[in-house]
Amino acid sequence: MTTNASQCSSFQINDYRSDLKPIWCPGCGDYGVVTSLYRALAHIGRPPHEIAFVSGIGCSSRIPGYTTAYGFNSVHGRALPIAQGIKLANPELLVLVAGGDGDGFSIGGGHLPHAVRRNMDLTYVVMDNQIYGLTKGQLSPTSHRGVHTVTSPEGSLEEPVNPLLYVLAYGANFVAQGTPADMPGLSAMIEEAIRYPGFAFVNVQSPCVTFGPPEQQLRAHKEGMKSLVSLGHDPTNRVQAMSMAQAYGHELYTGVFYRHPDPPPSYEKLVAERQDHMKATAVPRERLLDRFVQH
Amino acid sequence: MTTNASQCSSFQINDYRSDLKPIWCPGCGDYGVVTSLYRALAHIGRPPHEIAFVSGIGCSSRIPGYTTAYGFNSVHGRALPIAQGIKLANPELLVLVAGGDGDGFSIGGGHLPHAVRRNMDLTYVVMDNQIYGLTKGQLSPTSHRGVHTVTSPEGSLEEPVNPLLYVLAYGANFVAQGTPADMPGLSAMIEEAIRYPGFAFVNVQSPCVTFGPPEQQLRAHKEGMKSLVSLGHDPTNRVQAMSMAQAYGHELYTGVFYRHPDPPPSYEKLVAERQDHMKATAVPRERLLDRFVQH
Amino acid sequence: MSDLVIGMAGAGGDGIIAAGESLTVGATLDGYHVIMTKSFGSQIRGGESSCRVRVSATPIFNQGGVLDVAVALNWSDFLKFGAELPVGPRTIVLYDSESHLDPAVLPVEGYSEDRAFSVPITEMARKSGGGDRVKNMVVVGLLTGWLQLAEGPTRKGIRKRFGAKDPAVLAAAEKAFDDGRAYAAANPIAALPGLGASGGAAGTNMLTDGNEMCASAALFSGCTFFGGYPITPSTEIMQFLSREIWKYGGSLLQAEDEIAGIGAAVGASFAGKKSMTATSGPGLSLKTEVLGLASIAELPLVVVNVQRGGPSTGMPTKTEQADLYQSVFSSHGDVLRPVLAPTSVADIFGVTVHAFNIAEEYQTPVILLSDQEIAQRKESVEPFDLSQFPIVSRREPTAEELEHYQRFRLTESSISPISHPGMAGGSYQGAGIEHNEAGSPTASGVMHARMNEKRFHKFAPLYERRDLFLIEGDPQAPLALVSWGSTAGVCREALRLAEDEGLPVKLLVPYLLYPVAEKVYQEFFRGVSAGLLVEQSYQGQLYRILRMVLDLPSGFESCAHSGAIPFQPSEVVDHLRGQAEKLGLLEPAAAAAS
Amino acid sequence: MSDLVIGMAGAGGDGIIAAGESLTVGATLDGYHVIMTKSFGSQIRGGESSCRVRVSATPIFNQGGVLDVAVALNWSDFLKFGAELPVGPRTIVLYDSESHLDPAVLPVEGYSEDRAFSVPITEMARKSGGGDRVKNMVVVGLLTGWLQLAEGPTRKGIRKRFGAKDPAVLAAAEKAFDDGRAYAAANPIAALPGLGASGGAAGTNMLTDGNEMCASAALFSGCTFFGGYPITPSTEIMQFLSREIWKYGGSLLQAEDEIAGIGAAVGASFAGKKSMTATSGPGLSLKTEVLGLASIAELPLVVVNVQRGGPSTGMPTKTEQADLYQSVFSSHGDVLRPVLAPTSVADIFGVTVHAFNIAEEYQTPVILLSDQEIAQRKESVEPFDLSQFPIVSRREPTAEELEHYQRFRLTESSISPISHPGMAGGSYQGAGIEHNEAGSPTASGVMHARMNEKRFHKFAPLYERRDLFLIEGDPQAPLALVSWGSTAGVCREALRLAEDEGLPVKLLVPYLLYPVAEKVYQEFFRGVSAGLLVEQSYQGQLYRILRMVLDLPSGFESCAHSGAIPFQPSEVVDHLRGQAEKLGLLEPAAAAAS
Ligand SMILES: Cc1ncc(C[n+]2csc(CCOP(=O)(O)OP(=O)(O)O)c2C)c(N)n1
Ligand SMILES: Cc1ncc(C[n+]2csc(CCOP(=O)(O)OP(=O)(O)O)c2C)c(N)n1
Ligand code: SF4
Ligand code: SF4
Ligand SMILES: [Mg+2]
Ligand SMILES: [Mg+2]
Repeated sequence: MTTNASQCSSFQINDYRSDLKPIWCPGCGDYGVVTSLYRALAHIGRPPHEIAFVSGIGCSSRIPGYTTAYGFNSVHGRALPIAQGIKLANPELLVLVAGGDGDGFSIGGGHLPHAVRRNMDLTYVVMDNQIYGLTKGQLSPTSHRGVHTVTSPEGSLEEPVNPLLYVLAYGANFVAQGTPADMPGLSAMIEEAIRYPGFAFVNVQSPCVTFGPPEQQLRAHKEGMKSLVSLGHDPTNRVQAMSMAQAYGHELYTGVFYRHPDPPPSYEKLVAERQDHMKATAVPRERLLDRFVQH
Repeated sequence: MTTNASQCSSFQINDYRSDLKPIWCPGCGDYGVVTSLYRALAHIGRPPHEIAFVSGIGCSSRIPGYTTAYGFNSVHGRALPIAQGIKLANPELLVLVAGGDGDGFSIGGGHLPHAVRRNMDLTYVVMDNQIYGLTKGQLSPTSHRGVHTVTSPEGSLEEPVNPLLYVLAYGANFVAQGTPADMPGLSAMIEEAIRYPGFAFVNVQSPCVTFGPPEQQLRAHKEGMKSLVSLGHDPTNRVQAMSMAQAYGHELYTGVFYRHPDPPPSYEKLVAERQDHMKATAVPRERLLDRFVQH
Repeated sequence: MSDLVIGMAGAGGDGIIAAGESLTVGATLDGYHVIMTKSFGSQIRGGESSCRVRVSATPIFNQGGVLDVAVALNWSDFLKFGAELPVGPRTIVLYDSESHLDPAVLPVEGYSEDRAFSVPITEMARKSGGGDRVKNMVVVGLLTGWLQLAEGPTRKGIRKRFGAKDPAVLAAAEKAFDDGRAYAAANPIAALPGLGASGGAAGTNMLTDGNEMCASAALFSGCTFFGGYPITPSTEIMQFLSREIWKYGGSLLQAEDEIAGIGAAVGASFAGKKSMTATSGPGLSLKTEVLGLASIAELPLVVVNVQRGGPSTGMPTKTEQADLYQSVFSSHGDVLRPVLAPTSVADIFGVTVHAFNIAEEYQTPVILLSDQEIAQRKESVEPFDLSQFPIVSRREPTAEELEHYQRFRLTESSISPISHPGMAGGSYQGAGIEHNEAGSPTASGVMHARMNEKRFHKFAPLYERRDLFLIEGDPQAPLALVSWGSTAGVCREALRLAEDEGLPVKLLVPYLLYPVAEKVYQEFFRGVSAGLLVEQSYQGQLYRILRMVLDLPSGFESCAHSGAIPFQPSEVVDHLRGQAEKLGLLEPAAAAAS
Repeated sequence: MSDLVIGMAGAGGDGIIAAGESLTVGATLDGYHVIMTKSFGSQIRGGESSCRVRVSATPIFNQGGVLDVAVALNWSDFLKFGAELPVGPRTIVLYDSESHLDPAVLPVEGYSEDRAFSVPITEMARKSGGGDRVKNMVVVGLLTGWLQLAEGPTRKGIRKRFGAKDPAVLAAAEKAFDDGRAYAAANPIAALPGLGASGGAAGTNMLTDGNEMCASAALFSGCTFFGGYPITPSTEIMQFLSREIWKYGGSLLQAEDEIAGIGAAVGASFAGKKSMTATSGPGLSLKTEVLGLASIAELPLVVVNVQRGGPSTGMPTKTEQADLYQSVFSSHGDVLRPVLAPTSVADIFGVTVHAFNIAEEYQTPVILLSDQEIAQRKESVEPFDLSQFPIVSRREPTAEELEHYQRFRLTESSISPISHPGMAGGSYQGAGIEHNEAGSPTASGVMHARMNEKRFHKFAPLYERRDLFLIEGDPQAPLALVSWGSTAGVCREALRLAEDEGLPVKLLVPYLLYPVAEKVYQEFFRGVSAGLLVEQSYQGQLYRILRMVLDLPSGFESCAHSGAIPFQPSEVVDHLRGQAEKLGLLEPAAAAAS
């Protein structure tokens, strides 16, 4: 049933686009993300039914429904645990995970380090708009200090989360950042993340046109973004990556922050080895209780 | 009611020790931690009733009960949120938080980045024994890859959490590591952490003699520990601190990894300013609803 | 006609909500009773939107049913709201002439052709100079005109709304409003006789929603800590407090999730402060474990749960009353946690104050079970005297009691004086672990039984609180209605309708849902042979809970359905009439009424 | 005497648990029915410990009550176990002569001096050459001697235990055992006549605990995924599976918390695999939100909840039956989630298989409500035929159904064929949001009502499952016992005792606790005028739940108390006798029995 990824795919963008009309506001950055994803998937060419696409809750988390993959728009913050269960249950599947900054770094933030350190072959795309979109404009964990929102009318008193730095510290082997202001870059990056064996993280600066901060809109991105390649960044150096990541929130660096040049085996590979190695010792089902007999 | 911290305290160790007999196994590292804490508190000299001491669940989380402070042995993983509520409700209190590696980095791991970035004046001491003690020996988030425990009888397949690196990435302004193998060092470190204004984190390598790994016992600590001072580490450099922290799990470095030389104002200070600044605009209680009248 | 329901719908950008709000503000200013609800399509922004405005000269308790006046700026958007904007044969249907539809062939079911009117709304808007943006003000002009609402207050409402903006915008809005009024004057509709005088004092009523009223009551009660996480439809409570609480020396934490939100609130309570969290179903589910901690640690805490459609993420913007089981029974082990429910924007104030008082008095978490309808509808509220609400604070130990202080001392009332950090002599260990009187961990079954008993027994006085119930109607009536939450408002009106037609009915509305105050119900049910418990949940949750401890009258039935679509008073009366017929109650009752 | 309860206690290091286990293994090998429970002091390690071993020639269903034989290695530790090691006037009390106490002045209440014996346990241990470490083996020797248990099986048990260690240790242990037996032979106790032949086949019975049996049943059912987080007293399920599941192509995730554990399990089920999580109260509370997700997304899942004392952290090592409310009612919105409960180590196997089958058949989470007593006691179990348990798997769509596949198609049974990723043509959107038949989000109240109906109606066949109930006793009896979980074992013995004394009683044990299969109860209660629902919770939770939907016989009462201290069969019989007396049932019944 499984088709291997191949450079020359027989699938088109439209094979991944569903009929459902997005609920997103006109101009929302998430349109760019889903379009980039269609492109990446069409290049990769796995049939849609072999893809499981999990999300949490939020505007961004509606994304699976706009694809023809098996989607699971689950509950707020729990996309990563669910995706890990799917991957372990069926390692053949291509498993995608997506959601918002609130979903991933606030309520779901406790799952992230563990998903990273287990290193299953998942791709996690966060649409980071520095705001809670779906609930209409509350402070997000990536909102700047001092920002005024409906829940911080007097200004936020907290330093924001730095998702890039966190994920690097957690030991992720593929970490990148993109923006729909650079669609070719974004879709290439998502494609690379999906092809990367092991846990891959893509933070997308995806503007919320309705509630998001002004410096966080497409126009500002187009003006301010700097590609890491152009800065001469070496993506095989985790310490350098962490130092570049410190600029999160001040500079918009795009591209791959870190890519482990020699990807370690994924968790599900190790599990498969273990299963292979142990299956010979399985007691037949009907004799499962024999071990308890005293004799 | 509040006594300010002073160099010359009128309190003794025994003022902080309660009558309750610890449930800990003979030889457990946590005895050393509580003793160091008594010493630190006696130096600092805040009356016990002005201290609130919050923990989660685990062997280590029993620690508040062995002190004369107001203790709250809450539920597994939730010590930090509770402590933040206490601190905001009464910033005059000295608020201590403690627990195990499972409590703090597994079930409670989602609260840690947010506690750090809010930067309230709390001291968080983790008794990191790389095992689940209270529940009798399961894999912990800090257990080494490959380790055999009752829940990983075939060996763990995951990279461990690196608490020091994580907390540094979260932006903590005081990060240290100690061991009961060096009691004077440990109590000095805890004392400094408590005195430090803002969120302070102390990771204690506290051996579990009953279920813990052999390389994680007092004797091994005594042989292997290296003080950061002796290594010439500069604790004002966060990037260097992160690089030293990478050795977690391989080397036992003790001392202060990072200390922000110029502590930024704590969250509760900013709140107090806001309260002061806004209190003049308060409508009297009995006229609270006037704002809704249409005229 | 002294009671009208107007429903309107339009596309994103049509400003239909602004029209409804202007009308609502105007009618409130003029002393009418008003309830306004809004509804949106699934688009986050820019999708279709609608509102319902009910205006009445007499008190009203729910959003009403079939529309008296329907306004369709375009039909495709109007129809998307289906059962939320029900049209009947008596509905006056007004629609924009832009649709070029003949009144005979409108795409909506069940209307009467002779009550349908094509109105050149867009045309007037364009003529007024404000363009399509002021279509909504034309609508406001038309409606105030036909309903013969005083012009002044609505104009004031419009000025309030647009005054802060560009003066040209305001001028265009006022022009459109005037043109709408002029059109109405020139084209009277016989079937729309005008509302009649409000009878109420002008310029004194409040206008707000349940969430803001609840948050205000929290401040009034002395709440100085809020910990929470945003979730529809509760977020406005946090948003209100994030503007206000600092002024009262309090603080607010937008936490990383619901668990941390309630965790911080429990911490603040441990530290001696009145404390609160607010959420909706999914958040309440997450708070379950810490709720249990607050119960065993005996810490006061108010948890507001604004119900929405469930299960799971369900229907975030629709109302339902299906979180009662969760509120009463969630968290493992034996726990008694009081649950209170308001029924309107007016009474949520007092019920919130009660919630704080009960939390403090009994050292317990209390769930305040609001619902989306109450929380988010705008309602005119007559001013009331706040001094009627006494404020209760937790019982702290006296100096004498501090001498050999035991936090969980077994007292006669089972309530133990509670200390807090900072209080010399009061140190103790709070814990989720079972404990002895001093607070030290125990594994003794005997102590566990004693502490369970304490934690239940302390609530004994709550069972006697008749003030936490509203009883209306003839005390001797053999038919009974029981209802709670926003549906209680429906039943209050159903009661009046039923009385009008001579049905012998009475009504009980519990603000205290749990524990079940058996005596209050027993007295109420004395002589009752049939009736209904009306609530918006598939399972009829309160009905089942009452059965747990009460033997209900044999003809007393559950009348329940899933949320989102509100009950109608007439529907309830139909049921009651059916019951009355079966019981042979109808003739004598009708006779008595004549 | 063919049924004996032995209780022993000692300090940490005394090896009292090893003694109990050796005795338990020996008696099981010899064909007796055995139940062993353990209890520890609060020290993590090295504190006092105790065990109870009940050995019987006839089937037993609970750990028994007052001790027949008490062994105190030292009194201070023995006394710490209080009500867990109850001594009565008929108890043979054996204690170490080291205490130098006269049998007349033992520090325990209610014993008989003439049944108390000072035994030189330490002295014999030292003499045997093994030192204090083998005191426990002396005890085993003494007990097998006095009880006249066959020597061979117990020796085999000792060899199993110590065989892998240093041969010197084994030799010392055997020597101590022999010395103990010799002492017993030389000092017979008249009041201790020996157990009599087991009657059972030797060397065929199983010996295990409820957690391992449950985990085995999961493997048998085809479970290939487990996601969970350690918590007492459930962790052994995860530990067992972490050794075994890989062999069957499955996998296991020790997650970072309970939410992630159930999240992963839901993911695995979405991916088409049979999946499970296990926890205890605090963990169940945390899983609440995702449980609701599994219900609305209609995903099969088995959630084991091993109850311990609550609320909150409560008493982790003690049993209680107070998580029933939580299991049935937690998670917001209207949800029906089947809840099953085993009553013993023997039947947890079948009940677990049923749980998987129901989860798969109805595409639903199922809660398997075990308790600490069942989960952690060692029980001898007669071998049974596994082929009696059919295995059910979820209904997948046929090729034809995949043509216009709708995941949540409204079918007659309300069960919709379920696809999973990898299946061509079956793609759909799973969600916690209310959805239409295709799985797309909806905010329509009409669709919501229809889907709620579907999610309840699909369980209709479950109400007819008489095989999920155990009924014992005279079907015509006017007195009824209902009980569940480990307490049901107490009632099965109470039934026999009651019958023996001529009380007209019958017993109903539901394995299916929820939904309440009304007809089964109605039939059972036909002709019943009084009786008891016996359960270990302060509130009497099942009793209240039954009242929600059933009119119980007027004399049928709740007999409930907090956990940790088990009910005794005699206690239950006393209550029943009281009821029978009140009803005037006693004479004729006694007559009938004679
Ligand atoms: C348990 C729970 N808590 C809260 C919510 C309410 N909620 C829905 S989406 C959301 C946050 C949305 O922000 P983000 O994740 O950044 O996504 P965005 O909408 O910005 O794309 C919140 C708080 C919920 N649905 N469930
Ligand atoms: C919600 C919840 N989940 C699980 C548990 C069981 N539990 C108690 S302590 C503990 C872990 C203990 O490990 P750690 O935090 O490292 O503390 P230690 O005992 O090693 O000091 C666990 C899993 C619990 N009490 N509550
Ligand atoms: S609210 Fe913001 S994030 Fe949500 S759809 Fe609109 S623009 Fe996008
Ligand atoms: S089990 Fe380990 S951590 Fe717990 S008290 Fe014993 S030695 Fe300490
Ligand atoms: Mg966002
Ligand atoms: Mg630990």
